[in-house]
Amino acid sequence: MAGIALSLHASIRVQRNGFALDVDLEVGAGETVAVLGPNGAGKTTLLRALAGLVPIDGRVELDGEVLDDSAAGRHVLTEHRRVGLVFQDHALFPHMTVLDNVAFGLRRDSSRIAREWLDRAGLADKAHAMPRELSGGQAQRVALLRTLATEPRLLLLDEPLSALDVTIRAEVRRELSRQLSGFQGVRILVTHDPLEAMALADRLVVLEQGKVVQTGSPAEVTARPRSRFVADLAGVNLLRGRGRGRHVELEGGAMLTAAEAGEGDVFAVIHPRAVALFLAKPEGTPRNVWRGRAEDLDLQGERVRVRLSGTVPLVAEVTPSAVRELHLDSGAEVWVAVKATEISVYRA
Amino acid sequence: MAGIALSLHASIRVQRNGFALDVDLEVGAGETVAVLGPNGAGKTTLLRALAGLVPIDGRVELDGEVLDDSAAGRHVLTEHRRVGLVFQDHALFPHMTVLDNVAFGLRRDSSRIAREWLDRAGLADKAHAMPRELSGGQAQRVALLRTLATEPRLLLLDEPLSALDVTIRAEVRRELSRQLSGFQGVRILVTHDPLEAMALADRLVVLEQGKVVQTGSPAEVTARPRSRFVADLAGVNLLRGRGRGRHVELEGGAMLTAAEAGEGDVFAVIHPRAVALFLAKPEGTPRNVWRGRAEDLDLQGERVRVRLSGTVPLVAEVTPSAVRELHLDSGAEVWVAVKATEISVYRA
Amino acid sequence: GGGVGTSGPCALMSCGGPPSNITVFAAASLQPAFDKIAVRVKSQYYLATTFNYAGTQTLTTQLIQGAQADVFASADTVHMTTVQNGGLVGGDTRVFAHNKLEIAVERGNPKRIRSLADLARSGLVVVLADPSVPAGKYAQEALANAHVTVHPASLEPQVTGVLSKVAFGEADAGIVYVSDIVTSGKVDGIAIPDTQNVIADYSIARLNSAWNRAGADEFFAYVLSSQGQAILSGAGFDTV
Amino acid sequence: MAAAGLLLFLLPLAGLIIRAPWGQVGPALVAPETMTALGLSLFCSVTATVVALVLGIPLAVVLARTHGTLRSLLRALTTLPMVLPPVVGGVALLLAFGRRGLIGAPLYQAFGIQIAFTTAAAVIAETFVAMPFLVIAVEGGLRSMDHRYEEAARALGAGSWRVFARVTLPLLRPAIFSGAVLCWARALGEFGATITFAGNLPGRTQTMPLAVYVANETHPEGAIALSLILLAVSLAILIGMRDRWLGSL
Amino acid sequence: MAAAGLLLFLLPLAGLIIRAPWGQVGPALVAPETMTALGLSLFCSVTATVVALVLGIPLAVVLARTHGTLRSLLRALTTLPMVLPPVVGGVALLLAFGRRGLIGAPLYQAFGIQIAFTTAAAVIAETFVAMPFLVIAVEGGLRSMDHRYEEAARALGAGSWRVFARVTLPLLRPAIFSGAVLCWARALGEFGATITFAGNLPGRTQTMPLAVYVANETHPEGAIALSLILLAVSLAILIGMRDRWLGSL
Ligand SMILES: Nc1ncnc2c1ncn2[C@@H]1O[C@H](COP(=O)(O)OP(=O)(O)OP(=O)(O)O)[C@@H](O)[C@H]1O
Ligand SMILES: Nc1ncnc2c1ncn2[C@@H]1O[C@H](COP(=O)(O)OP(=O)(O)OP(=O)(O)O)[C@@H](O)[C@H]1O
Ligand SMILES: [Mg+2]
Ligand SMILES: [Mg+2]
Repeated sequence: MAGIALSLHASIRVQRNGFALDVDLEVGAGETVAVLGPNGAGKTTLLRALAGLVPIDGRVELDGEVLDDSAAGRHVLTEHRRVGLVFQDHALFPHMTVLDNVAFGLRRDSSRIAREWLDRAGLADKAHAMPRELSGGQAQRVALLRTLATEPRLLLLDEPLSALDVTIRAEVRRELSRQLSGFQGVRILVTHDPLEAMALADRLVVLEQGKVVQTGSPAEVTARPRSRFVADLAGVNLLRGRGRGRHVELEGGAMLTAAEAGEGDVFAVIHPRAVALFLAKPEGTPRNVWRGRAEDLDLQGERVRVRLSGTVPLVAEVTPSAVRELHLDSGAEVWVAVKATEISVYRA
Repeated sequence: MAGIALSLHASIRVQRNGFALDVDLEVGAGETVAVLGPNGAGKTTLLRALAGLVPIDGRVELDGEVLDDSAAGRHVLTEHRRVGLVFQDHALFPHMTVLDNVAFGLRRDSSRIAREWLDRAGLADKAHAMPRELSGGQAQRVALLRTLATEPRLLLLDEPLSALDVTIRAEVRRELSRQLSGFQGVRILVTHDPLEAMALADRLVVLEQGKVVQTGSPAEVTARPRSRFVADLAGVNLLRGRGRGRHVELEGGAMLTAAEAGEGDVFAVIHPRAVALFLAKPEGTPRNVWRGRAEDLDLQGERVRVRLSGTVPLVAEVTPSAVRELHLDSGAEVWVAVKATEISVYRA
Repeated sequence: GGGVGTSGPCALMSCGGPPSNITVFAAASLQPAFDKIAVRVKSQYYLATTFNYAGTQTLTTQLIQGAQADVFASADTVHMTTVQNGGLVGGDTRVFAHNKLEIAVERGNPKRIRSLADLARSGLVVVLADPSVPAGKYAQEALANAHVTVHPASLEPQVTGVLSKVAFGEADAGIVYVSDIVTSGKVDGIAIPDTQNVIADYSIARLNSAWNRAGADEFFAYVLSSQGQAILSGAGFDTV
Repeated sequence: MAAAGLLLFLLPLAGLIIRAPWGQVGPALVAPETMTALGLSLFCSVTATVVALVLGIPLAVVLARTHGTLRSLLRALTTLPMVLPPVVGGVALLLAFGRRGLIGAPLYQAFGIQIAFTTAAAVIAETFVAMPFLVIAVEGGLRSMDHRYEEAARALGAGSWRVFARVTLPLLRPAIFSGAVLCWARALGEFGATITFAGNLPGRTQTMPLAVYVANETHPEGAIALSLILLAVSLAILIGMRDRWLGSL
Repeated sequence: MAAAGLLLFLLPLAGLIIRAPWGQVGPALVAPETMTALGLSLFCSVTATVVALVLGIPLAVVLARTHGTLRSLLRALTTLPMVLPPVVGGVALLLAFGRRGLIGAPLYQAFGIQIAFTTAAAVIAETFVAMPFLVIAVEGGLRSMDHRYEEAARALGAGSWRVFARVTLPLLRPAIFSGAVLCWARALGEFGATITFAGNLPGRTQTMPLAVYVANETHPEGAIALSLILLAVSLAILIGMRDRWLGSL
């Protein structure tokens, strides 16, 4: 497999009552793309279309071979595409043992190879179990193995790690990233886990309501979110407004002072850590000060995320000791301050 | 519902070929317990047993009512338990619309109430869709609504948020935590997401191979992990050895110096942030210095986790700038140092 | 005969050598008598007989659709004529037995039925054969001769149906052939006077398609011989 | 293969149609007896199907829920009426429901009710012969069903009856539909048990197959004409059954 | 309800057994003709079932894959042999495969092959009548199947044939099993089409139902005795079919 450069050029349109998918996607050889997006954005539909399971309008070309071309009436059947699709709900064959499931896609020596994969995954003792005797996470891993074992040239993973426990998840993620770097196929991964996307993907594609709203490296995307969804993904506050010199006029009417704002429609991003909370109105450098109300508090590891309502709804991240000092509680009234230099503004 | 204190006393044994579940569980009125554990630990089996879907040996008592008592031959049918079970794989009725699914468990005014729940969840436009027309995450949310709407006195959630997108997940988690605090039932939640467990649960129960290995508040459990799984969950390094005065003799043979170690079998916990990496052997205060090899690097947000092999296998957490300075890469040889005061030791 | 599943012209009999086997298509009601005749024919002429017993109409259909057989024995003359008109008969057709009608009643005659006129009594469950089959047609004629109108509960397309209805006590009376009552042995017969009665003619013929003409003629002759007639008489038929 | 299978059905039907005495179809069609028999056939077969649904679905559920030898035994007993030669099926019915039968006798003595020779008898005979088809088909459907949905329904507080009516039954729809089609078709074609148990009286128990049989005795062409009418009506009904009735999932 | 359903089957069978002429069963059992007819019955019904499986499953697949009017039409055509009065079924077979029939005539003229009145004819008659049961049952199973598994198989590179053999067919096992049982039982009890198309020749085409018919002409008790033997054998076979054959999922 090594040495052959594969790349994917896809231009896919799917029309369903009430939902339309319209995606152009280019993935280079050996590149892993993570597709992110809200529930119902069309991620699964996109993968199914690439696998040839959903009829499309448009064109799909994998390493020079045209898999789909609605204009030319060309459609390569799923089974001839050498794609590997791991379903969101595993879809293990209920009438076969785990071993037979993994061996299914293999041509030669299938049983020995399948056993090796199971051994490596630590699932050897489940080789002769039936899928209904597996736990949810075990089933998901078997489904992953079953597809990886076929060494597809286009790997499509639909939330492959969502049911795995933390230990296994880290292991599988490592294993997967080793696997992925091992061959030159094209990998597309759907996930809801930002860490997973960052860890595994070279590039993120954000899908919303069937359209690509943002794409780029993980760092690029999270640095400049262009939608609420991406902001949530990156864990930052995203505000939208009109730039006027060094100020941003927010949609709610409030005014934001930033280091530089430019003119016209802009986004403003504020990291929750940059949001400071006070009991009394702070005097000093912060240029942006409002009143706010702590709506709820969420302990996350060693940080507490405080959701604030008020003039500018924001999330602040503070330490547990700050929470104690400020007597913060749901419903507490606070002063909110953000330094102008902590606000990054860019064109919408 | 308010005002009635409900509590659960369960002592459950399930025997299956090759797997045995043996759990004693007490959950107080209004308490939320998160059940955590590796894949195949028996979490789903435990919930199904509590719901009465799996025959058990033992006793289950909810708010003074005996639901199961194998000694007395008592078994209350699932449908009379007023439990709410959200399945790991949603199990929406495929022949009913979303609305009918949500209305199914409601007695009076079912259609109106169901519509209200859907409205509140922002799924009103899917009310007349069939389950097969939903995306994975939408289906999971509908399954959650369907159960919450019945206001069960024992709520059993099996990975209810795993397929949700980040935005919705935060929302549903908030909504759920509001719901949960709203009524006095007993809540048991299975999850693989440490954040979810911390955010929603008052107490964690860690299950491994069918047995409870640790239980306590989130802070207690993560502060003193008693298994590899919990250590992974808390994101810390867990080592096991024999205490000798201020030293811990690790299983591999290496020696650890801690502030205090005690005698006998002990666990030692080291936070990844406390693991320092050097190119040359460091001179100075750190009492614990070994050679190590960086196996792989994982960018997580603004920190890089480095998995180290060597005398003592550890995970270190360093800043991206440190990675650059040390020229860290997979395979790089480094010196590893941990201050004695950063190692917490407790009896195994 | 040929092995199971073989087909072709030799399927119905052995080929080569002097044929010692014939196939007889016979009305099902002839079975008790013909089975006995077959035994005799076998011992006297070393001629094996294969019967295809079915309703006369079924046999007629089969013959017209090209079935091969040596002898055809019909429960009436009408179907024989049909077969003859189809050019399928390869010799004489002969009436070889008569059958009279009788009233079949339950054992011991609990309803005290003595004549056709009694069949018109109300509350009596009477079963007749359907006018489309000879027994039914003859029963209608007999009832007309006796100037009796009955309202049958059922018009059975097979005479055996009439018999079993009476035998199981489901019907109180029915009109069937004497031969049926004799072979059944489970019902009693009430004779119908000759003035009202109707006679059925059974006819027999060798067929064109016969592969064993000699054998067919032997069987034909045996049925009409005094031994054959005695057997038929024992089965309740009137001899010719 | 599929084509060969279809041919096996189509050739004989084609034979019927090509060689059909079309001249006779017209007169047969307008004959009042034909309409009577056809109406009776439809009535009896539909009634039998309804009875089979009402009695057979619960029976199938019981079958699917029992296990081991008992289940094999019950299933085998249910299948027997299909194996019984039709005439003997009728005799068996007489022995049970006839005037001298196991429950027919007390019924007759107590109330003077005679079942045989009535339209009810025809319905019973058809049900007896055709119901096994429904039961076996539905049991097959139950066996391959995913029982998680029933568990989910119970967890939502639905009692056995509600689970059955709202979840099991709808999920079983395709199997029930196939079973009902099989059962109806078998009932419509039923001949042997009906004639033995119910007799053959035009307007009361003479269904189409009986009329065909009787007609066949005198003029076979008329019988074929009648059959063609029966076929046409069945065809129309079967085609008329919309796919949405199937509720294919 | 289930009990009422079961009673409908059990009462007539009980009637048969209670009133059975047990004295006649012994002699009937040892009579060589009985064994011949029984063997022939089993041979023909099993062969017919095998033929039906081979031809019927592909047909069911085609049915399940077509849509709209064509599907309704095909399904209706497939169902017709069930509706056809048995006698006319036999006539239709004669018209198709008889020596004067649509393909029987060319066959006879070209190769001298005659189908009618052979054991093959009995098998054809039984297949013609019984195969629809298999087809409809299997089609029902296909319709309620979860097609994700087939998609998963295709995504793993399995071509249509492999998907069918390794995934569709095994998942369909319960439906195929029900269908085969229905088909076999129907074939075993087949009477009308067989006697018309294949004749009633002992050792060649006289299956048990035909032997019962002939016996019934002269001594009905003997017919019942024969039926009991047939029932006992069927019961033994049906019970002997292990649940593991069902592959209940
Ligand atoms: N078979 C179908 N018929 C009609 N609409 C459908 C069908 N399947 C999905 N949809 C709709 O298409 C849209 C996209 O669905 P898709 O499953 O691709 O979402 P997704 O991005 O995978 O979401 P999730 O993260 O929840 O899995 C959704 O609005 C969904 O309701
Ligand atoms: N029907 C069954 N028959 C036999 N064994 C089973 C069955 N269902 C589950 N098991 C086994 O029981 C054990 C516990 O399974 P369970 O589903 O409770 O795990 P779990 O903790 O929910 O795991 P996960 O996090 O992967 O969902 C596993 O080893 C599984 O293989
Ligand atoms: Mg999806
Ligand atoms: Mg689980």
